[in-house]
Amino acid sequence: MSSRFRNTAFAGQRGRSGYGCHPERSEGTIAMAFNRPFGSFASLRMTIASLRMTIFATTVLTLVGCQREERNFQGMPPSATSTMPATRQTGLQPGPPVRSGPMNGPYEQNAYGVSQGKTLYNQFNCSGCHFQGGGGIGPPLMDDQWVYGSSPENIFETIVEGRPNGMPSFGGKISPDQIWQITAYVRSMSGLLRKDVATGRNDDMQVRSQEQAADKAKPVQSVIPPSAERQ
Amino acid sequence: MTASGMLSLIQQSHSVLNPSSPQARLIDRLWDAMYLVSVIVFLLVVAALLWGTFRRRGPEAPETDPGRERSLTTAVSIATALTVLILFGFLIYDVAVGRQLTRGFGKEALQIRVIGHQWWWEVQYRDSIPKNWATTANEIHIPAGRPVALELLSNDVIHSFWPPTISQKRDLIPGKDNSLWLQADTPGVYRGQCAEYCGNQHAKMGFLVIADRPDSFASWLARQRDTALTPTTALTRRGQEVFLASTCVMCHAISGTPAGSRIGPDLTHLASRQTIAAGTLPNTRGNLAGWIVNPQSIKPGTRMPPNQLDPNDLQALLAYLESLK
Amino acid sequence: MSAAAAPAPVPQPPPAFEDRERVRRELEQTWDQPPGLVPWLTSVDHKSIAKRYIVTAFVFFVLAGLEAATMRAQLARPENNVLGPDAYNQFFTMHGVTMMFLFAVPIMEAMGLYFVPLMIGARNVAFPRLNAYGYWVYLCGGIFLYLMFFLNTGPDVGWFGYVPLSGPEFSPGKRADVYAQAITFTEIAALVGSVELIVTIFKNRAPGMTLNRMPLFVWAMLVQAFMVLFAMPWVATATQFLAMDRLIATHFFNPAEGGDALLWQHLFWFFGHPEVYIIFVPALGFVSSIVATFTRRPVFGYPVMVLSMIATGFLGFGLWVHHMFTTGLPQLGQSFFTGASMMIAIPSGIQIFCWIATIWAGRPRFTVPFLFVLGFVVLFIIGGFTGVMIASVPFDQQVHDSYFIVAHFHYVLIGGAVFPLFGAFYYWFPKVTGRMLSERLGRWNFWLFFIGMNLTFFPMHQLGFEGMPRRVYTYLPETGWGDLNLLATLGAVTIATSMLLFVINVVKSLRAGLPAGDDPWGGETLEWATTSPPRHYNFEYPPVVESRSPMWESGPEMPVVTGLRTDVRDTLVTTLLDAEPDSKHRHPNPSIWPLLAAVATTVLFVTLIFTPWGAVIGTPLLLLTLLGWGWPRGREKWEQQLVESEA
Amino acid sequence: MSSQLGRCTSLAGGALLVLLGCSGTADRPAETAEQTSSLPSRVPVTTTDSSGDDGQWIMPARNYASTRYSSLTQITAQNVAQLQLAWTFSTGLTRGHEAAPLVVENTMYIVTPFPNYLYALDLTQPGAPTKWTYKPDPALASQGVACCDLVNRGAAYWDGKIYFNSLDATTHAVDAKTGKSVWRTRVGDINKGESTTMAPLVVKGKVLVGNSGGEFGIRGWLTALDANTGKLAWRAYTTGPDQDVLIGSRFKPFYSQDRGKDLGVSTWPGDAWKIGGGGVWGWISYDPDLDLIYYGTANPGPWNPDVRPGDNKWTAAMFARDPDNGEAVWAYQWSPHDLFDYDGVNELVLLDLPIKGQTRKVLIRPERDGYIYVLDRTTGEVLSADPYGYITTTKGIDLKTGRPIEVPEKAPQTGKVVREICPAAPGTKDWQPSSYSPRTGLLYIPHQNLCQDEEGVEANYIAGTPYVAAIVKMYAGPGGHRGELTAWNPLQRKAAWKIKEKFPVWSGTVVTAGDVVFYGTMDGWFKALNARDGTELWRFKVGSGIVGQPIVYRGPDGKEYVAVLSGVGGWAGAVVAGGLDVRDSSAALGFVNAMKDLPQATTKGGMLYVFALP
Repeated sequence: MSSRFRNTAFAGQRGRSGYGCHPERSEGTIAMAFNRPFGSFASLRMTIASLRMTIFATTVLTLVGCQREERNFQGMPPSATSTMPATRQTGLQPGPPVRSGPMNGPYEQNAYGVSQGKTLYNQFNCSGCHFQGGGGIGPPLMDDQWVYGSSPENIFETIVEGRPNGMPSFGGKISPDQIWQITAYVRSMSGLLRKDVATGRNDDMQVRSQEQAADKAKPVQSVIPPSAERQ
Repeated sequence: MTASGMLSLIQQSHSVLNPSSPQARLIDRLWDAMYLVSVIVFLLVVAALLWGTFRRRGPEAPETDPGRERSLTTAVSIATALTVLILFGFLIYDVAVGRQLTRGFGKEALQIRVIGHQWWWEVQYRDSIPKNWATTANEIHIPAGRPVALELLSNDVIHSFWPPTISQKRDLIPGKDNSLWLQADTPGVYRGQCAEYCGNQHAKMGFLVIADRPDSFASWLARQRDTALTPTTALTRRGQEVFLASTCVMCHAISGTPAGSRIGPDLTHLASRQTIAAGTLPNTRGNLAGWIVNPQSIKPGTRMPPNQLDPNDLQALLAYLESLK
Repeated sequence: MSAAAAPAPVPQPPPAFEDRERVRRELEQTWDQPPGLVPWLTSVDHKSIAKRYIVTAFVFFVLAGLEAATMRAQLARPENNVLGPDAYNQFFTMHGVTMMFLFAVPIMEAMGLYFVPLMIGARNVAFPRLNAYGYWVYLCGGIFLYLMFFLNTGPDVGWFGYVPLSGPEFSPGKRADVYAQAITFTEIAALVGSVELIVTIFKNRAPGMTLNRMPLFVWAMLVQAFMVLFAMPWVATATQFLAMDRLIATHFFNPAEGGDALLWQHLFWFFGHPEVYIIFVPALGFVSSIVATFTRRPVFGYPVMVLSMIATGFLGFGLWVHHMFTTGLPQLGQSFFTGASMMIAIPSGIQIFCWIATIWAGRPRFTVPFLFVLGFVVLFIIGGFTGVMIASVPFDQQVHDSYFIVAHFHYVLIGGAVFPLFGAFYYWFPKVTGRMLSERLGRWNFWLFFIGMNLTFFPMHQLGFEGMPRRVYTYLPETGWGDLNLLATLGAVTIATSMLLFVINVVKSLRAGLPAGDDPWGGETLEWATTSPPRHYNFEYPPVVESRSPMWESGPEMPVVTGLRTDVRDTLVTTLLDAEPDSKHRHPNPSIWPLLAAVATTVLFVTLIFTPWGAVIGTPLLLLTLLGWGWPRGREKWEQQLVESEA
Repeated sequence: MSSQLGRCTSLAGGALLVLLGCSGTADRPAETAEQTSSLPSRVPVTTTDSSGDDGQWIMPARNYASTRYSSLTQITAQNVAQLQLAWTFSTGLTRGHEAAPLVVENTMYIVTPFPNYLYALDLTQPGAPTKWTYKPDPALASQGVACCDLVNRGAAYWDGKIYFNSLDATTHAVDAKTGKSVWRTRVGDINKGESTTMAPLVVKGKVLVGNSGGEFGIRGWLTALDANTGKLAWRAYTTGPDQDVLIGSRFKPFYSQDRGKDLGVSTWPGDAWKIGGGGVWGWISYDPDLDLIYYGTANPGPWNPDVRPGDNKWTAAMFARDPDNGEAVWAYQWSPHDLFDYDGVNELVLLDLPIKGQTRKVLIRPERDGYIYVLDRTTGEVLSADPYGYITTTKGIDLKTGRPIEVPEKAPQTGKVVREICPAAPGTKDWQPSSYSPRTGLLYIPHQNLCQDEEGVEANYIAGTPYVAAIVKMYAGPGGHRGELTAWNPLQRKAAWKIKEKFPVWSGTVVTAGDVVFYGTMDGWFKALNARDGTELWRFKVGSGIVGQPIVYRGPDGKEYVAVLSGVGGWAGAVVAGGLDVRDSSAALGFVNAMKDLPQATTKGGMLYVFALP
């Protein structure tokens, strides 16, 4: 075994792979650009005022753009979900509760995360029951009816813990980071995310309008969860 | 073979100009010819340019002199005619080589299907008996001296299959079935890499073509057809439990177990492979552990998530994975 | 713009000195562009606009160069950490897109827009306001692209933007939309420029400048403009298809629904290959101009040169598939494209032979522009040979998408286009600024560039053979590619140094360069007949041309056309083939509308990326500005006078 | 008793009698299968009339031959127009009610969709009040592994016990009198995707149960439980080595491709047979003379065929087995390497037909792939296969090899949409059973007219989640109507008449000796047709669409009753029952796209309707 490779494998995190897009930095650049003399004092004050607004606007823009485009490869630190009982081989039994951690809906503004969520949604067979949002074995996800809540935390919990009426628990099976990505995608199905963050069509058969064209649904608590049929 | 030994072998055999197959040799010869002609012509042209620039000039006027213009015309015409001739020669040679490369090798060829994924290679050995199909990843074993027909597919983006030492490249294009003939003269390890930009980890989408002696290839293939070995020790049994209960099972398949997902490489015979992470790291316990715990530090953007496992579970998992010969 | 049915002016011997002084004063007043921001924004002078084009394009050249330098830093050693994959992908895409769309094509067209009117004795381009619009659109597109880049939304799909990677499934976010739309901007600018050039060359030539007396540079620009006209719509189509696939879920490139991923490649390369010649053909024009001037004789074989350029223009459209030899297309069809690709080497070869013949027969002066031409020949032959090699299907299937290709096209594009361009900078800088560039710094600039260029790109041939694919953000140490990559990075440093010297040279010369005079080199063509820098009206009187080398054959005493009014902006229109005076055209006044229309265009394109409502916002805005642009403004002063005088 | 009837006795006695001329007159009773079995001796005949019918309905298919033919004659084509609602009963549930009620000893037994209540209604009392209710309490999680709504297709009666399956792969035996559980046996594991929706069949003291879950990567099986104890008697897997499939020395398939060792393994790549599907969720028939049970196996998994090269035995096939030990006698594969989810589980109607001058013991099968097969039920030879719907996927059945002649360009591919696949995944006919009248000699087939577009996608087996790997979008076939009822003449091998329906005819049919055919539609019409020419004689609008199986019985008052469960659902009706979103064409495996207007046509419900003449 080559020792170099061992080093590589255990090398510390190499930091973010994106070249980073820190609003602070942009701010600094702009401030510098405006640091030249501006003539009279009055106009200087006005300039500073408008400069502040410019900085503010730029920061907002930068934040929006950066957050949307960030490729956060490193993900969040894996949470303590790894202490799952190793005997649980399928998830049809509800899993143990998992705290969703301090970050709630970290991918709500992130197009890359949503897109990853969409890929995982299909690959992890979420689509097997919920299809492309219309439902079938599981309830629809593209409508405004939510049996177990529509907030990112609710959806995260639903995926992690499962729900009694057939929703398997995926806690420990899917990394929390990926669950958050799936969560963001699920919310995009009914237009709960910004359109410029939601995904376009897949290179597959088109069976529904693309998520970025989804009308924003106003989530309502579903009156009749499937389990209500049981007395 | 030790990891470092393997890598030095790769180093030697990772070149277009060191061909180890009939196809690559044909192309190498074509290159030799073109190179030779080009160098000669280049030297001639540069010599003409330098001579034209620095030649001693008489006191003659720069005005156009009809006689000199005529001789210039002749010179330019001859040069042009030579250019045309050389190009025509190239063309004939090219087409001849092209025809030889696309010639079919008949039924005796081994059929292998290679599917490009972001960012690894799925390899399927096909057989008329479905039971004998075998799936592996990132390492293509072939019998040395026997033609191999590769079927090249992709279901995500365009990739390109390129082991320079033994073959030209061919793209794997969604919606298009491509094929390629391959043959390695001598047993050896030939490295290749994806040659079409395919996203974040295009740079580390490598693979090995491993040419075996026919008999060792046959035994290798027979082993690949088997289902995974059942864990025998408590540690490996625990490792299998960890595998089936953790994130692993969502993406990877190990035949003979309930793990049957095709998102990531098939791990049925993981321990029989020389590298992991698509030809990126030698398959050692340390690398495997590093890869499982934090793949994103090795291949940022790869689809495998980081996994924080209990140290004992990790050791058990590693023991299990290393038992998958 | 209205045409006046005035009697065609007639060639006259040069007027007396006093007349010229008066005319100059009057023209000065009529064509004046006062200093200040508003006149600057409304200017329609082709020289001002082309200068801006050139400066802007050069800024983008520097930016793209910095991106390249960063990439070289990342690749200097294996497993380096300067850039991660995500950033690297944006960098190499931005480098390609910037170099191709924001530097090469615009700067070549800009050189044409500056010098074509001067060389053909015209006062301006045919549609000056459109010209301004083209520049503003280009500028907006460039700013948009770089703004997005700084917002982490820079394209990361490669300048070739292959689907499905650039499609909606594999390129989330807006990066690929930015790519598609940025190209649309530059397409519009390029198309506008090509229309300008074609009409200007066809209709505004000085009397007597028949087609076969046109300078080779003008021929080159004509061929290039036609290539732009026929090539650019394809990539615009492709990027619009891509944008529609991404934004409104069409299926042009979705193989599952019956689309085709290869359709993109066909469309893209049907533009992309001619693109190389769009960049390269104007360079041929630079080389011809420089060679003629510095050998003091006309380029040998004028008709062959012209035919070669035209042939290049046609053949350039017949070999796009040689970018697709590894996609598994049928062998017979590929052989056809092999033939075509090799054939295009013939006209290039002929031109090189003709230049060598010209040099041989002439008396070369070793100025910096001439050095760049010599460098061009050497580098371009290398790039040409590798080009012929990769026209071969089997060989291309080995080296395609490897660093061999990177080496090849940098030899072609840097050697074939950037070297002539720098030669052209040194050659025409005196004309544009009235000051000479330093020859000493120029030589340093040349030799560092030449050495750096070879140091950077020659090892890449070998890297390609050793199996290093393009567009990789890093490589494993075991591959053994480290040493040559380090060498290439050192070469990049050398190139960067030479570029720094060039910038220093320009800055120094602008401040304190030697005054150039009207014709410092003893040039062959008409641009040397006017002042340095030329006045806004270019020539007091449009010259009358009697040969291919008007400056050498007729000299300063060349006949001119009189009869154009000096109190209004009159220009002369001539016939297409023989350049007979045909009519007078009223030249438009400065206008703010091109700028406003360009801003409206930008609003339309940028908002469309984010919402279909962009069309609803942007289209009326654009229509409004076009309405303002074309709004009839009543009878102009000169028309009024004409009516009065007739009454 | 059976011996007295001598040579004229047969499974489909009526058919035989008519055909052999033994019964030229109507006064000779038509004999049905159960009279030849051991059952009737244990079932007291409460009343008798000229038909000799006991008026009970003890299994969903009415008899072992699966004819669903009632010889009651009170309701006739002439008087059916006066049919009136007699009484109703609400199940309180709103999923798809696909079950057939049973009537035994003046008690009606209804098994509901999940959570699978078993109701016993006392027919002797006015309004048929509930005698008892049995609640099996199935695991809630089983709802997650039911591919196509939470249905149940009925119960079976034998020897004082009602047998039925709850969704969570459990078989229940309930005392018919008291409603107390006699035994319950967990037959499968929902964590592996197994569920049970089929109606069991009791043969020779064995309860036959099969599993569902071809969309979840199960390994299909048919299990025989001891009817008295619930102990497992034998289990025959659909895939795997011969030992597991119970293929032994008696196994003599007719076609050569079905002979060979361990074909259930070698026709699969790797160990894909372990998750290869082939559930047994349809109908079982039994021939007491040959002492063979017949049943079909479901589709192979996943739908995307690219990942399972080979014939994928023994999925989409059928078996003839010895009911005592499960040993296979012959097998035939309808769709080797099934490409389109053509489960082979439809009903098998056992008839004796004169073919080429000699009477053959046949089974007749309207198969999903669009052909009506006639097989020799002693050997497994395909005697004929004729299309009864619009087919683009095959060009016919090669009778020499028994294999369908496939149309290669219709084969689904990974990453490529294949269009105009007809019939669609539910086939020309799904589970909804036909009926056969010996009087008219016609088979009344309720079925659909659907086509689909399909794209195969990456197949990832994750235990307990669906394993389909295909995106499907269904739509109406040629003509634009989605349902048909075909009356098929098996002797002439052509349709006698056809009725077109807007929606798929997802209910079963029943035919009576009064020459009336009953069936229901998904928009809630219960209809009576003239069995001879198909003219509609009567219709009644029920509360919710009908996907159940109508039955005909004689009440304690001697009157003839027709009963049917209304309550739209099932795969076809999932869009209503599951409240699905029609904007997703792929929802419910693509069926939603064909049923986008169903929510406008009907609503959820769950109600039993019983009709009688005034």
